[in-house]
Amino acid sequence: MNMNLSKVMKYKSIIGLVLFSIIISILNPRFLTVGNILNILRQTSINSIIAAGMTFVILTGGIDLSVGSILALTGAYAASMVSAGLNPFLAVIITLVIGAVIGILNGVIISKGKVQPFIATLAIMTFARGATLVFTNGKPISIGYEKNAEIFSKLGSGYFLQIPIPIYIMILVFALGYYILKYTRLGRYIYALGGNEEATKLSGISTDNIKLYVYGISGLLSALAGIIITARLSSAQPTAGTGYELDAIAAVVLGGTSLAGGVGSILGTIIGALIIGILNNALNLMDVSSYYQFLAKGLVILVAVLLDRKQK
Amino acid sequence: MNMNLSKVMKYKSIIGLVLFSIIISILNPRFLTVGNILNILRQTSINSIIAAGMTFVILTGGIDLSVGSILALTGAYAASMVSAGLNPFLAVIITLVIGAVIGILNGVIISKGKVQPFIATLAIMTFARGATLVFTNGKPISIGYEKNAEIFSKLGSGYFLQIPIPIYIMILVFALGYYILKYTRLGRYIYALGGNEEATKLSGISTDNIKLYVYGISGLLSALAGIIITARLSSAQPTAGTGYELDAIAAVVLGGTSLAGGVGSILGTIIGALIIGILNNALNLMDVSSYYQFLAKGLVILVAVLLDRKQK
Amino acid sequence: GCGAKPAEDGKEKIGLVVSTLNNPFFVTLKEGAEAKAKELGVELIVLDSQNDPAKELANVEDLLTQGVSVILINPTDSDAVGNAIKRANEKNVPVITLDRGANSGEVVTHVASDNVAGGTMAGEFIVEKLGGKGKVVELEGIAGTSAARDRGKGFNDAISKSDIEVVARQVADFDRTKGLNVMENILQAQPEIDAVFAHNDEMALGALKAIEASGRNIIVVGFDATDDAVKAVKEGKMAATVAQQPSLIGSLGVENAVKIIKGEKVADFIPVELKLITK
Amino acid sequence: MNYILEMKEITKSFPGVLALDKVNFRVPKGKVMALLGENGAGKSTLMKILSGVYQKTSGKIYFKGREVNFNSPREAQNSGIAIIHQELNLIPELTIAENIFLGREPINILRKIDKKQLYKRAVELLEFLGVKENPQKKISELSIGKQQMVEIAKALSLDAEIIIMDEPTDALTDKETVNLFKVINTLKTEGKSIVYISHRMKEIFEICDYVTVLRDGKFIGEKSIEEINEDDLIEMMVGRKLTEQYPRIEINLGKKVLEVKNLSNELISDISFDLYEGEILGVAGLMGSGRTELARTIYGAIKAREGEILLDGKKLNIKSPSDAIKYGIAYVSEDRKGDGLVLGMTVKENMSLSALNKFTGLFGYINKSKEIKSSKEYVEKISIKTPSINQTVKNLSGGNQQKVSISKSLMTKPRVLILDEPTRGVDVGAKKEIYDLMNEFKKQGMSIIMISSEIPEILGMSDRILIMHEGRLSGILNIKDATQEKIMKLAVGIKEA
Ligand SMILES: Nc1ncnc2c1ncn2[C@@H]1O[C@H](COP(=O)(O)OP(=O)(O)OP(=O)(O)O)[C@@H](O)[C@H]1O
Ligand SMILES: Nc1ncnc2c1ncn2[C@@H]1O[C@H](COP(=O)(O)OP(=O)(O)OP(=O)(O)O)[C@@H](O)[C@H]1O
Ligand SMILES: O[C@@H]1[C@H](O)[C@H](O)CO[C@H]1O
Ligand SMILES: [Mg+2]
Ligand SMILES: [Mg+2]
Repeated sequence: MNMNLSKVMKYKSIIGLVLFSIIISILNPRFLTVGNILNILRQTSINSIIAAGMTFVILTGGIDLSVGSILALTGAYAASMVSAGLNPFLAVIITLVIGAVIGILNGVIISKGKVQPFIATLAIMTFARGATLVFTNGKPISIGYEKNAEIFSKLGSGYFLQIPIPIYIMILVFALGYYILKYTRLGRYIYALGGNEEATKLSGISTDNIKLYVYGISGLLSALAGIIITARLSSAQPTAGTGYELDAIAAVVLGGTSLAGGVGSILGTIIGALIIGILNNALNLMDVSSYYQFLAKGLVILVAVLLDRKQK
Repeated sequence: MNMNLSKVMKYKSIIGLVLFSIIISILNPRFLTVGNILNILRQTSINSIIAAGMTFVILTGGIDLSVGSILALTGAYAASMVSAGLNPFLAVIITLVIGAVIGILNGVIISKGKVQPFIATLAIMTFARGATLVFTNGKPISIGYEKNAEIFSKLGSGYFLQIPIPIYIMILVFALGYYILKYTRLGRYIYALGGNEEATKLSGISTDNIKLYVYGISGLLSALAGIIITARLSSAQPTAGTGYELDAIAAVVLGGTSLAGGVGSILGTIIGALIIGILNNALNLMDVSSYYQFLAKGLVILVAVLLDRKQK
Repeated sequence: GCGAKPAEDGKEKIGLVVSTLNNPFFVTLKEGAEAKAKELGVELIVLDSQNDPAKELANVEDLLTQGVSVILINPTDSDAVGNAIKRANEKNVPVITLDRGANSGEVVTHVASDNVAGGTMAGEFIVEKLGGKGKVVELEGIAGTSAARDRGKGFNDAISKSDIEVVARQVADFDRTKGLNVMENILQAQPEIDAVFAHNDEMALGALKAIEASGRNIIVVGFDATDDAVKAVKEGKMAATVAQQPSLIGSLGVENAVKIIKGEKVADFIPVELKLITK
Repeated sequence: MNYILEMKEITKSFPGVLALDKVNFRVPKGKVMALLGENGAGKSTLMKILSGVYQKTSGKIYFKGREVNFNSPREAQNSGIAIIHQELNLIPELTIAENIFLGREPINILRKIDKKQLYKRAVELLEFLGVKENPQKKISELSIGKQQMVEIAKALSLDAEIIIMDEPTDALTDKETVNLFKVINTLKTEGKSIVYISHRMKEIFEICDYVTVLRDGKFIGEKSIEEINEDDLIEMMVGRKLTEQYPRIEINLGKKVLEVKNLSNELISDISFDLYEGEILGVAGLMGSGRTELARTIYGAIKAREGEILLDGKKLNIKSPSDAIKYGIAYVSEDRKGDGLVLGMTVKENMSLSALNKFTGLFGYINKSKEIKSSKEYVEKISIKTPSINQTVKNLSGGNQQKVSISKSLMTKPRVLILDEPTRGVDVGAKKEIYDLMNEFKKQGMSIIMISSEIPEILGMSDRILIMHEGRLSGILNIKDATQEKIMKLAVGIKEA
């Protein structure tokens, strides 16, 4: 019963996605070309990677508003390290660690400080944006034109077997995320924590540690997205990532994960992110005026959740 | 026991606020002048009025992300009505009704559609922003220079007994809000709904109706803030209110209301809004660079909630 | 009154309210102003409106509380800034607008480049490059800002006299990442594009990334002449950018503020030269 | 005697409440120690201290001869102390097996959870407890009784040396209770010790070896079960003599008040019965037989697909609980924590929640002095143990919470009162008070539907008994003809003429 239900749910969103795509491809034949599909996937990679981390957080019943600011801050660090001539591999590692550390800081404030996730990550969001502005002095940081910069930029703009690198990264992130959530203790505890925090604690599980993990993962993946975005543009923007938290949360919720925690799957999230990505792409392809794009986006989000919501 | 505790809590934030103000006034003697205090109160009025509505919503365990967009849309309608020569009194009434109706729409989607508040109001936020851009065609709307515009603008820029009008409006809103939450049946139901929705339903209360009320109130107060902001600027901006939802939520939470619902008070909210308002003003007075202002704000929010959090 | 009163330490205080400090253009403008203030020995208080006119109004009020002698405003919006200026007028504090003008309130002088003219410059350059016909894409700035409006107006006026057709017009919020994504999508939709005009260099550089990846040959014209953009023009990646001189706008602003304090007369419009930068 | 556990002079104070005052408690190895006392006596608090949930204010704990102090549930678990809490603590969206082994999942070398092992061991445990249920089923799909069995399985899976059971049979019917007692006996033979908390006297004499009694947070005494009888035990608990458990009063049935005709939906089918003025109609049935669903359908909390409800011969249109309340039908939930009470609100606010219309004037203004007066009245009438009517309900003991929940419905002054397991978790003294209250309302002409899993209670209080089986009505007995045996037969679906 349980398995069937969630299967049908999954199919439902996939069916919705497919129907939606068919309609668009009728309206615009260029939509369903290999080139455009790779294009959509590459564009979706940023939001979906952030949303993957957000899924972990939301499954515990939390929320992470700081993702966009972490993306900007880590992107700026990455760009400055690369432009200073650092080995790109090392720069990536350091950047990811910074992201994870900021994420863990979120986790500490929430678990040890007993601050509500919304407000803790809002504070860190504001703080990290300030740190980015101070660090960049409000100006973009170019990664430079050296050999190492070239290698680094491949992470965003490169191809392997004609498929853009960010797509591989995205697939890897979701495969790993799926494994953790489905097959490991950590995954089980994340669902448990989201389902009933008291009961999880009484089962002898350290819920504090789980919080450190999920916010750490979210920070790490925000940094990964920051790396990709910086590599794509060969430059880091101080305003990067503004408002990305809402897109990521929307992807997670469109994917059927409940903001109350305890229910959902990371595969749903990638579908949610694709819905948003396809929508953006399609509206652009059809040259819909940006004003009406807002209207369309609001409507699609609403219709999607209304279709997807659970029967009471 | 319970009452004592909440009294101490209230005192704690007020004491914090007072201490904070004393420190600032030592650093900058201009801070504690009558002129500047009125200045702060007037500046705080917008955020605090929105936050008052947000308090109703959050007490039920919901959230309203659409406040900023509603502010922009209603502000634009108000400006266009006034510039078309409509009686300013009528324009205000119509605008408030529009705000309430959009808010009730939020409530309908959440209660009848069983959509999570975060995502429902995110959709309406996006939609209303689109509607504002379409309506204004992306351009600001001036209220014009006729007699009625002059009267209308008094709502934002006028004085009565040397005190700015928006301050009276703010006080009225909080007095009414306090009365409703503390002394009326609706108020009691709002706390009950936030405390335990199932139990409230089983007690024979229509939780759907309460949701219509709180989102309606939030929409109405967003429109009121939209009127004040439009009157202050004598013009409505299509981008007005962007990000205001976060400031309002921060004010509510700083005021000790739990995002989980059921616990908190509207008097806390005004203290929360004042903390934010004083912070903005003080950082400006002390000539802190805007980048460092972000850092300071992030820190103050954090410290304030850490001090205020309940003992586990 | 509380107008031209010297600060406690004897230094004159001047306030500068900037629309946003998240954009390199305004950072440079601010830096120009700061350098000049240092040179002339006045104290400059810089406040950031974060693109929000309500915050702008609050900033002006806070400056008046501080007792500044002159206020320099770079408005978030030419209409909305009016009441902020009026507030300063009430307190007899002189106001200078920078980069974007004000539609109401009394302003002593306006220091700016002409955005409509800049848009026209870009349009005429593209008309010339394409020989009077072709398909162009316009990447617009933040909806509702005067810069986006004015540049769009100048540009479209310029090309309306030719056979050039705008095949796509999309907002990318003056943002580089959005410029990249929007351009990628447009490239998918439009088999034929000859040129792109972006309302600023940030979007132009984003679009350039998308175009480079597609391997197509498209002329890109930006606005602002930021360091990155000028480099791209010199390398032949971008065709042109309309150079504003933000640093000069800032420093002229402070210079004239000091003149006003000293009681000297200043012109009511101080134009700052615009230049088309090409290879 | 070999004592595996000794707690000495344990004191625990909460803000404004001294919950435990120098309490002594010990458990002999391989025996069952009952822990008894009225609601709010401090039983759960003492056990929460033992299991690492709360920290004691003062006192000493010796476990296997060594002094210990558990800072977290995990520490207590690791030392060999398992607890079944009074309130359910399960993760609704996880499966039975996942809940049983939460925090102790078997994993393989890749840190992957070994699902085969997990389900295999869950099946074994469930079999041991005599529960027929697929361990892959989600908790949210189980009835409260089954959930309670999962809690028991979870505690057993720890293989602990002391197992604390805080009112484990509270949500169980006789069949499961019998199974549980078998399990307890097996555990004893394995040398395990058990702490058993219950308000059901019968059970105490059936399964326990010793009893410890608390009253008002103080240690009253410890006795061997052989040296004490029920009446003395009750006297130890409540401090006075108490007799006649079920004070049923005979009345002449009045006119027909409520008529239920062919009521059906997903969980109940085709149910018809009448209810008379001044009547108490008992509703019996096995766990999951649909009694709660029937009550909630009448109350409008669950949609009826077919059928009708008549009051005084007039057809009612009940679409929601608020309609039901308007017609004078009230319902007291079986799940006070889940949907009976708003735990974060005060006693007063919970009590008046359903009846707030009675206290409101113009513009919804609440007349607080009226509200306070009425709340105080109920606190006195059914002896709710609370420092004040402004105490948060969360801080009351379970039984006192139950009384607040009943008061809430009574305040609406209903004509028809539906009580779903009204004395679940209520101590003997308070039970009597609730029964007296039911009788008082009965005399005033109120009609009561009382769902209960305690057959003695059903037999002791009802005028007629309605028995359900798998969502259907399997019989209605007059009290004169009813016996435990007849009820059980109908409950398992055996119909006789
Ligand atoms: N967290 C708390 N805060 C304040 N008071 C509490 C708290 N927990 C329990 N109490 C109080 O401590 C006393 C003992 O409560 P406890 O739950 O141990 O009773 P109990 O004997 O288990 O009763 P029951 O039979 O009703 O379950 C009660 O007066 C209760 O109100
Ligand atoms: N949330 C739910 N999901 C799935 N099945 C449920 C749910 N709630 C109840 N049921 C099932 O509905 C049937 C009737 O349950 P109900 O609660 O009415 O029984 P009951 O006779 O009151 O027993 P109990 O002693 O458990 O209260 C049972 O088979 C139960 O398992
Ligand atoms: O002139 C400036 C710059 O071009 C900037 O890039 C956007 O805002 C405009 O006002
Ligand atoms: Mg107890
Ligand atoms: Mg039941």
